Amino acid sequence: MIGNLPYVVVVISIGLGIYTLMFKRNLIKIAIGICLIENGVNLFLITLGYRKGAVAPIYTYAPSGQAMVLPTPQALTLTSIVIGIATTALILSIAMMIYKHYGTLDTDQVRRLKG
Amino acid sequence: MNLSNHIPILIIAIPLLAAFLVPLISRINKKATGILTTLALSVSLLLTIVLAVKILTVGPQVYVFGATSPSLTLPSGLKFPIRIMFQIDAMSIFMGLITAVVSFLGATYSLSFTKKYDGVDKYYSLLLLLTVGIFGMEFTGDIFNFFVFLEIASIASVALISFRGVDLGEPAEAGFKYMVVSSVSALMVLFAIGIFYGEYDVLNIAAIASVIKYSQLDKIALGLLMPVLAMKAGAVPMHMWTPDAYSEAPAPITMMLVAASQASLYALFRVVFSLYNISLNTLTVGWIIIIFGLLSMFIGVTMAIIQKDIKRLMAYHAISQTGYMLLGVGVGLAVLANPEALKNYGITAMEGGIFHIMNHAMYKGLLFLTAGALFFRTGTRDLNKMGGLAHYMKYTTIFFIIGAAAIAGLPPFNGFASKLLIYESVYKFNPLLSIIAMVVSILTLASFVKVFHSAFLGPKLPQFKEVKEVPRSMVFAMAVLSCIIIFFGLFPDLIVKNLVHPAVMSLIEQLQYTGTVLGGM
Amino acid sequence: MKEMSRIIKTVTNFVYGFIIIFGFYIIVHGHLTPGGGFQGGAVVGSAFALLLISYGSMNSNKFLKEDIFSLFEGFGLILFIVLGFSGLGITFFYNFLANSGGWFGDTAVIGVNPGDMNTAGVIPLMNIAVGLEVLSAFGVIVLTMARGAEFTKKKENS
Amino acid sequence: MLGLLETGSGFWSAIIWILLVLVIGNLVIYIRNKGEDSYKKNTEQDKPFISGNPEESKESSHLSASHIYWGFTEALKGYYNPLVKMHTGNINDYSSWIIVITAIILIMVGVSG
Amino acid sequence: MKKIIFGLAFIIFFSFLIVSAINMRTFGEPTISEMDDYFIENAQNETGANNVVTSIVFDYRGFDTLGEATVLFTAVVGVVALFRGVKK
Repeated sequence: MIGNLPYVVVVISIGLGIYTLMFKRNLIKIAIGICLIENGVNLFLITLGYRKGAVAPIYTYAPSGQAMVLPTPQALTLTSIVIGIATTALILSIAMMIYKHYGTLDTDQVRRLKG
Repeated sequence: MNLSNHIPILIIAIPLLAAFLVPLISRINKKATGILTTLALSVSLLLTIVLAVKILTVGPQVYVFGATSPSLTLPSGLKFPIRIMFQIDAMSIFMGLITAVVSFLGATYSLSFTKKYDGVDKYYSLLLLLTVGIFGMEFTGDIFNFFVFLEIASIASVALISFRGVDLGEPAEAGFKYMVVSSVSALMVLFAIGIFYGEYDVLNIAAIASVIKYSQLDKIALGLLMPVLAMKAGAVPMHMWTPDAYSEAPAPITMMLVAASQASLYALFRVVFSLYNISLNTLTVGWIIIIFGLLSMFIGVTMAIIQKDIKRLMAYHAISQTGYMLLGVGVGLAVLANPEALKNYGITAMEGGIFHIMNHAMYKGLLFLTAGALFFRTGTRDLNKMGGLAHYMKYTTIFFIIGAAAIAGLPPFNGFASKLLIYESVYKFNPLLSIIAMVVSILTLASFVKVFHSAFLGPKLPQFKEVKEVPRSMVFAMAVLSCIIIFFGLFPDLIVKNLVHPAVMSLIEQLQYTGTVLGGM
Repeated sequence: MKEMSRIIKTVTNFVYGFIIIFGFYIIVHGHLTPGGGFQGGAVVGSAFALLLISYGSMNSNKFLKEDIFSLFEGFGLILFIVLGFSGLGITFFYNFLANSGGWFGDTAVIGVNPGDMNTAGVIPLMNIAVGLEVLSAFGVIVLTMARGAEFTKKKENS
Repeated sequence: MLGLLETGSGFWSAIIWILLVLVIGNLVIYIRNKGEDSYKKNTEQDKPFISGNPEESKESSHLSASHIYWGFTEALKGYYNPLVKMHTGNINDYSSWIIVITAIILIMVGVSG
Repeated sequence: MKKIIFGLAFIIFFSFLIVSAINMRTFGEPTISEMDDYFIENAQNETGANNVVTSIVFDYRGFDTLGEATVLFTAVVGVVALFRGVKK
């Protein structure tokens, strides 16, 4: 349990993001919640790849004879970070458009499509 | 260099290259973008057909990026794949055929449909990217690569849904809602991928399937993967994004969004059948999928009856038809554990469900295209404002009748064949489910009678004096879909025997899926 | 958004060149040191964002041209996918230059070493392509969203 | 034979169905053509009888969509009201429903097995 | 009423996430790591890059990187398409 504290931190970040999505009534806050979940998942991937007392998996000027952390999660995290940037940019622009047309960011007013 | 080995990647890379080229081409000539899009998609359609013939005769194809052999053997003796690969079996190519046909017809339809829009080059670029995303979701054999293509498809479809968001508020709202739910689902998928990676240290689906042991973490991963993929497929009660997105997107895009949802459905089946297969408690998961199907069928069709917006109504029907697929495949999964029941009616139920995917893509696409044709000429989607359009739009009326008869399951159209398979096999499993499915089919017919009456029948209304038939390319797209529907309706056995049955078999037999990569271990 | 105070503009004039040079260093040394195309591109994009917020979207349109950015983005992506295609003799995305002796084709020293620019096959080229794409993509996103902010604000007042 | 779809407990063939429809249709048409001898053309028998009211104009006689199946929805009011109330176009509810279903499935799969 | 159901569901979901975090492999000691060990050993002589992460990003999983660049391109096209018609 105590050894897995980093995973618990990751899960708490994801849970905060989910809570924001469920109960916060502002479009920008919803975008922030999505970013929270994203960062939690990225942190989860990085945490999976850690190896105690190991160095970054780069041979340039590396201390010789040291173990290296797992490289794959870092590659996956790089990919998912860029995807997160793309998602955030698009969602914020759409929120700006909604603000232009509706004049508000409250989710209770942004519901012309229902039923 | 022998190009015939590279068909799987060319199917995806040619539309991708075209998508990158379109913004540069549009600096020179705005008109050429649509032609380039249609050409690229027709090339990928031809390549998909060639690949389908190859797969159905030779067997599943594996295409590895950056190496020649799919898996390498470690000194420790165990062999596993380290590179990304495409793994295309009968089920993948079945979905790929649907995607190729739908995207090609969508591009053809758009040639005339996007006359009113500005920024057409971005529209075509996004359409190509959406096609690439759907193809990748269906072809890939690497679970993280699946996540990447899922995001490509989601972002492209969001940008296309909110394409008219400059002038109107509703498309932006629909796009926002779809963006939120799809990014949540994609992040849940990524969390599940992290769980798999942390447990088995491989990212290839077949490799995970060969070592999976259904521990507590695997259960949680399944519990995260199933609902979000069902949500992307539009299963009740997570369907609320579907009417918004489908009704606000341009009509050809709506047709492609149906294909995108079906790609998520394919991913759900792939996870349940190829990744877990017999290791999971098939009765529980099967009943979960069956309950999804029942709720989707019934609530979808009953909500559709009270709609006033024609595309919203059709979107609710899309939900209700997705329920049929979930029902058929869920019955197949529920009896996966005992072989004689599977051989008795399970395989038939799955054939019905899988066959219904293709039929649904065809007739729902046709119906959305007819709705787009009505919107193109009359400028409204409100059924209360329409009426008497059959006097002006003869071809559209005929195509709408064909599509409505097919979705309502009237013989001799293709909807009846797949629904008949589902009815008879599900009746052996549990008669109540089959009866509910028939009631839903009757309600579907009722609501389409309503649409037909209020949009096409009735006297000539004065405000539609100058309405005339839609341009030629739109008629062409709708005509091709109608011919496909009639052909499937007349000769369903050809499709079931040659396309659907191998697809079902490739879903059921997990060892064949893993064996193609890992060499029968 | 309107331009900010003279202090910020002076510091920006002093700093942004260094930021851009650092970003390009990260891009071209992607296969030797931490970093790569995406990270370097993000750094250069941050320089563009700094210029934008310090000079305001109206003035910065003089020296940050959006269509040029989109042109470079297309070129970077096409270079990237053409590099993928050119490995098609074996498979898509085959690293056909690695250990071939030609361009970037030197065989790397195994183990810990200071590193050599002339290794890793197509990886440096892909780094450059992706860096070009990412920096221009960031430029386009920042400029477009600044323009859209002006747009929405104006509409809200009227 | 071509077009013969085995459904496990029977078969379905669209071509045979079409032939049957043709045969029965011809039979019906034949019976109809034998006619009813008490019917005379061009008398008041083939005029619509609207209970004495004057016939209204065509445009006003078009039935718009929201009136169709009014009785159906009225009879099922108890079913429809909560269902329509469930579809609040609120994005918080959208994501909340996903979490609800995820929780249910996690209980069903993660605990029971 | 609805709030209570949603809160309950959130609590259940979160508790399952906690369970998964506790059952995860121990932090710092990855038990199974054949694939990553293979990368660390052979990346240098197969791709010639000192940076193992870059060799994975651009060689072993290069297709993911293409997809990722495509995602960024998609977002850019989407943003530009959303703000088209907006003059300078």
